[in-house]
Amino acid sequence: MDHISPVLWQFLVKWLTHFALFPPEASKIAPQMDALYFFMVLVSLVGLTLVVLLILGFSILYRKARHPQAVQIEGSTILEATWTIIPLGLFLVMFVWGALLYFRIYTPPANAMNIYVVGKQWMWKAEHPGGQHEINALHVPVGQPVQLTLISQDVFHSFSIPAFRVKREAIPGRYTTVWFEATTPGTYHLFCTQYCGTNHSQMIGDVVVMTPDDFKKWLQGSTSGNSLAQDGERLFSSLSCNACHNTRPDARGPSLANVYDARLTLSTGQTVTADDAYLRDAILNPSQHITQGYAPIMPTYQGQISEEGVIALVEYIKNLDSDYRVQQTLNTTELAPNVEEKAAPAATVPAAQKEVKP
Amino acid sequence: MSEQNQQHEQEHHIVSPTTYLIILLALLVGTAATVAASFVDLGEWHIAAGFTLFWNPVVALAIATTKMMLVVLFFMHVKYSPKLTKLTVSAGIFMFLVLISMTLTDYMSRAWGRW
Amino acid sequence: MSDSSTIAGGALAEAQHEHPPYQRHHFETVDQQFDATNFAMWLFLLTEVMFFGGLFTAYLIMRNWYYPAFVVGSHQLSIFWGTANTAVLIASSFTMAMSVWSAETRRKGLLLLYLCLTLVFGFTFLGIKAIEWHEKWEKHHIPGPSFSVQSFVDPASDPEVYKEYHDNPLQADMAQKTQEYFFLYFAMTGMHALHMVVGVGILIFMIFRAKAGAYTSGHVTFVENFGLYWHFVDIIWIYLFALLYLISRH
Amino acid sequence: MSATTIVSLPDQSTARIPKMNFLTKENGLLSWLLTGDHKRIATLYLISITFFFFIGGALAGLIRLELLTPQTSLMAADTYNKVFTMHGVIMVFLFLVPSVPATIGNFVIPMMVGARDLALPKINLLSWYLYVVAGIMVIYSMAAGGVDTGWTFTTPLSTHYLNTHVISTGLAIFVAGFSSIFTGLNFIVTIHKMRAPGMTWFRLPLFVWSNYAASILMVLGTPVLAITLVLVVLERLFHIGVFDPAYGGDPILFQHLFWFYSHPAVYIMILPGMGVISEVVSTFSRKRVFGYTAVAFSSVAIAVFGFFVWAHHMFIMGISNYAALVFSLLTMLVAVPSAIKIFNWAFTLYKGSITFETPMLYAFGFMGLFTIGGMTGVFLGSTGTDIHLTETYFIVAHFHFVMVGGMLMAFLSGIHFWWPKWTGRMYPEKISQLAAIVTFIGFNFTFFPQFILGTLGMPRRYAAYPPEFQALNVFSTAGATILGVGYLLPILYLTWSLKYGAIAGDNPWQATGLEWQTQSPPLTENFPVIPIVDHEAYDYEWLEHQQQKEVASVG
Repeated sequence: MDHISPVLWQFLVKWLTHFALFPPEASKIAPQMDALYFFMVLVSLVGLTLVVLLILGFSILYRKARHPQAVQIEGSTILEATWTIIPLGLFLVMFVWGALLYFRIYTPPANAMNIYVVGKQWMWKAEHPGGQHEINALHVPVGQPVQLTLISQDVFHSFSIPAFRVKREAIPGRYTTVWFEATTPGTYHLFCTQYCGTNHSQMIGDVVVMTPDDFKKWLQGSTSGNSLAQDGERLFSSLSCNACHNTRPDARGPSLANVYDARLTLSTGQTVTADDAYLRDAILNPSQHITQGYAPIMPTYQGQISEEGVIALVEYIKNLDSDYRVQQTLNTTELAPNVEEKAAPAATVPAAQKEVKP
Repeated sequence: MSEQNQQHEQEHHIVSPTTYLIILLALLVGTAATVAASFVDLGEWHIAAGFTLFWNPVVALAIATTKMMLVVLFFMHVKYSPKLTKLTVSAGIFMFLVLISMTLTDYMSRAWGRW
Repeated sequence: MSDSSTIAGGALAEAQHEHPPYQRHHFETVDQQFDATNFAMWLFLLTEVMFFGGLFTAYLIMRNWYYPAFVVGSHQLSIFWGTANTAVLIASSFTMAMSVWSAETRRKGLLLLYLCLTLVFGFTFLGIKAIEWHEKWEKHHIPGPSFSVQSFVDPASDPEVYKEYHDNPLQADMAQKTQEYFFLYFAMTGMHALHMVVGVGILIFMIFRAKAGAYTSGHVTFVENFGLYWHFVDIIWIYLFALLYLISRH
Repeated sequence: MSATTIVSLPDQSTARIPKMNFLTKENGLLSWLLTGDHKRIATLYLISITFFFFIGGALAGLIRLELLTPQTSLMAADTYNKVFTMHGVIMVFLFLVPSVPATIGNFVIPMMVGARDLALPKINLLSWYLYVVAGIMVIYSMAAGGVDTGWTFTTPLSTHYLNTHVISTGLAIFVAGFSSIFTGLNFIVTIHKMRAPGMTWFRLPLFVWSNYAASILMVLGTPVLAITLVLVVLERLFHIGVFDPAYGGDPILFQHLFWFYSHPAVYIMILPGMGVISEVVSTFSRKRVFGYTAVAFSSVAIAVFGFFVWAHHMFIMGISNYAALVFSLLTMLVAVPSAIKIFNWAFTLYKGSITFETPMLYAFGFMGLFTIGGMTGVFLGSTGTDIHLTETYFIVAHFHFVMVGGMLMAFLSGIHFWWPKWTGRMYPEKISQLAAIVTFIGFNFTFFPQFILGTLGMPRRYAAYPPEFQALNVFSTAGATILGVGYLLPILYLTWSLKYGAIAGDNPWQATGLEWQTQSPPLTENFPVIPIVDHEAYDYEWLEHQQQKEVASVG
């Protein structure tokens, strides 16, 4: 092919090898999303064909040379009703179908494995509960629902995995969630799709989907030593949270054991569920989250803990199913690096201590 | 010229100073009432768990709206104005409420949690 | 008003040559001119409603989020000055309405008197507002780097307000949120005062024109339309007073 | 003229442009800068808008060039960000929003309703001056170093994290907003109060209806944008405010307030364009618009529903799921009136007597491209598919199909349609038909690949992208070149026609609107005598009758 310019040739080769018209389907939701997508494409094509046929047909039939005198027609209520009701019906089908998908994508199942993702200018930082940190990458196993809890440290970002057909904005100041279940091992694109400043286009990475075995190996190989909860525990004691949040009778703060997902009554009389977002808010804006029966004395930690720190604390509190751990750390300022993984089994703790203050 | 003007004045309703004076007094009374009401705890109404309606702001806004209506109807002559003006005023109030209420629906329903 | 029929009646060839000096060339009749400008003024007020609508939306959301901060912030405002200003503005609305009446009944002396009274009330309002703002300045309650939360974390340090309301001290994080209150306070009252300043400027212009007899020869459109603007500014204040000053005074 | 056109030009050897017309009434720069004449203001607008369109277009060219390669080869990422921000700001606020209303609308609406001018000529002039001030401020921001927030000014990025010229750009848009408020206000008053005797609401041309609907959106929506930008500017200046979570504010609140205007704004942009299409399709098929009332009310319906759908820009941004549901449903409702319009236009052709002059070709382009643009809007309005497609090139392609494929086609259609009225001279027909076809082809080449790119997941606003997206981007850039030629051609031959075009006469298209029943270019006061209207819009029998009468009276 000497007569073709080498640049053009290279380009053609590259094009043919890379050319794609449709993204891979690598998650459980992807085929469902694509079904709706193709339904919409079909409807659009039919609609477009109809419009084009009408325009072309009428243009040929009623062009001036063939049809010199126009016939004045007022309109037709029946026809107009037809093209009001049929599109409306189709649009409503798309609305219901789309809404069902939306529910599915933004409602994580109970057994989902949680990974925290912090977005910041201009990188993604993923934190696995086991303490594995990744930057601009996300390793997930096949066949396991994964929930992402997203937050941004600065501006809006948006976590997008086209191959999974999921996307969620990471917002400053609030957790958002999305979930997926990967189906095919491989490496897929991870994009930030919300414009976030100069290096917006560099905020990309890879999502690596692995078989469960490989994933287990990867988890072991990339652990930093401490689990996220352990990091949180260390932070908990270094910030002296346990000075108040302990189980002493004269404790000035409520006990935090089993507080996660519990219904709390606040001093304002409201009842709330202590989810991730609530825990985060209670650390940063405590005065709006005073549990009933306690004095509003907790200082704010706004500006003192990074988002990663808050995540570690939240993860710690989430896993705090007894007061044992808090008691253990009462008088320590620093933990030995290799304490056992999780808090001690609940059975070793007296029942009275397990009581959660509402 | 003068003919046209006379015609014009006949169409154009002139509100009497007495009406204005009455409205002025009503507005001043309204102001006194709203200040007085703000110093009294009017209590609250628990509609449902987590939803409490405090009467004080409700009363304050009700008085303010009454005052607004008096100004609009009499000082601004809407009571004597053509339908188009009335429509314009209602459109303004309506869009104002759409902006506030539809934005607030998002904020309120966020507290309902995830499904 | 039935615009089209009025025009049909008024589309007279002779009217084009024999019309009052204040009738613009592209209108067929004076009525049409009055209706059109009056309607235009109302539409402009419509945009003003939406303009303030954005501020009110922000206010409502922030107030719901940071209610304690809004309460103590509001306690910093003087109910005396606020009430006085409301009364002043209502009075100015009354004198403005009377100005329109004077113009309609072609009483030049009264028109001048009422316009001047309106102007005086307008200046009084702005003066009182300046006193209030100055007080905020002195107490470092202007949001920004020099903002001080002293009065909110330690209410007793502000005896004047404390002896009236006995506010509990706010925690540091909520005390910071009083900045949101004061930001909205300054944004809303500032935007309102800006409208007042514009209004006062037009009033001064109108007084000179009225002196020359421009509004007492049957051409009341300008006075009437300015009246609408002035009353609208009054209405905004009625709401600002209820929302900014009267939060939980008991 | 052959049987396949409807153009009826006067005898060129004797025809003259009327000596007295709005262009020649007064001379000198001041007579233009201080004019109250809606036709002169429209001309001023046309010139300034074309200027900004070409700046915006040049920036679009730079964007496409940069995207030719996957790396940042032409410019650095921050330059690229500034370029696409400026492209957006200029195209949205300085071109699309005022395009049809402030130029064509300004020119023909008073004539269509049978008035001598807009109700408030001075306000109209003020509106143009505000536009110019806004334009200068935008150019200043660009020259002083640019701004890289994107045209959406997302907080807290715009308030806290950038040190570019956000304030001057924000204030420019504030000023441009008031320019558009005053235009809209003027239209509403004119349409209500200035109609000629006998011109009832249902005798108004559909162009007037659609501009009326757009004006309502301008008057009610724009002030919210104005106050939002004021708050952004205050927040930037004083580091305190209601939008930045670091200060206790809520960035979603900004999104609510911003889109409260900016969603209706897309209807502000497209509705007047739809009005143009109604006029053009009717004229060149010599037939009244099929279902006049349905088309008229669908404009109003779009305006009304348009206000209730803004949160569909925020489906993945963390608004409550319930709100997402409601706003998605309302979005589906607003799509219906657009579908009605498309079919009504198509059926206007039925049993017509169709000719294919340039405005008609552009109108056909509009109908095809707007159908695609509208349908892909439903993809994004449905919450589920929105998750995958939003913030990718799919959304870029969608709104370019609506805005460029729709609005710009309509704008060019309207400019060609009213050019004889405006200047008194015809544009050259053959080359302009060529331009219309080149534009259509170039447009599809440019933006259709972007749908595929979006489906593949390529995010918008990326200066660099993964290499597998290159092929489609090369297609797109190649298409943009063709499109550029398509836009350059009209400016050349239209300028040429100012001097050398054939004399058009009063009514070269044999159209029914009142504006065609007066001389071209019109007198400053539009009509020697205000017409008394006794026929409905698009009444071609009335027109024929009228002409026969004229012939009879001359005979």
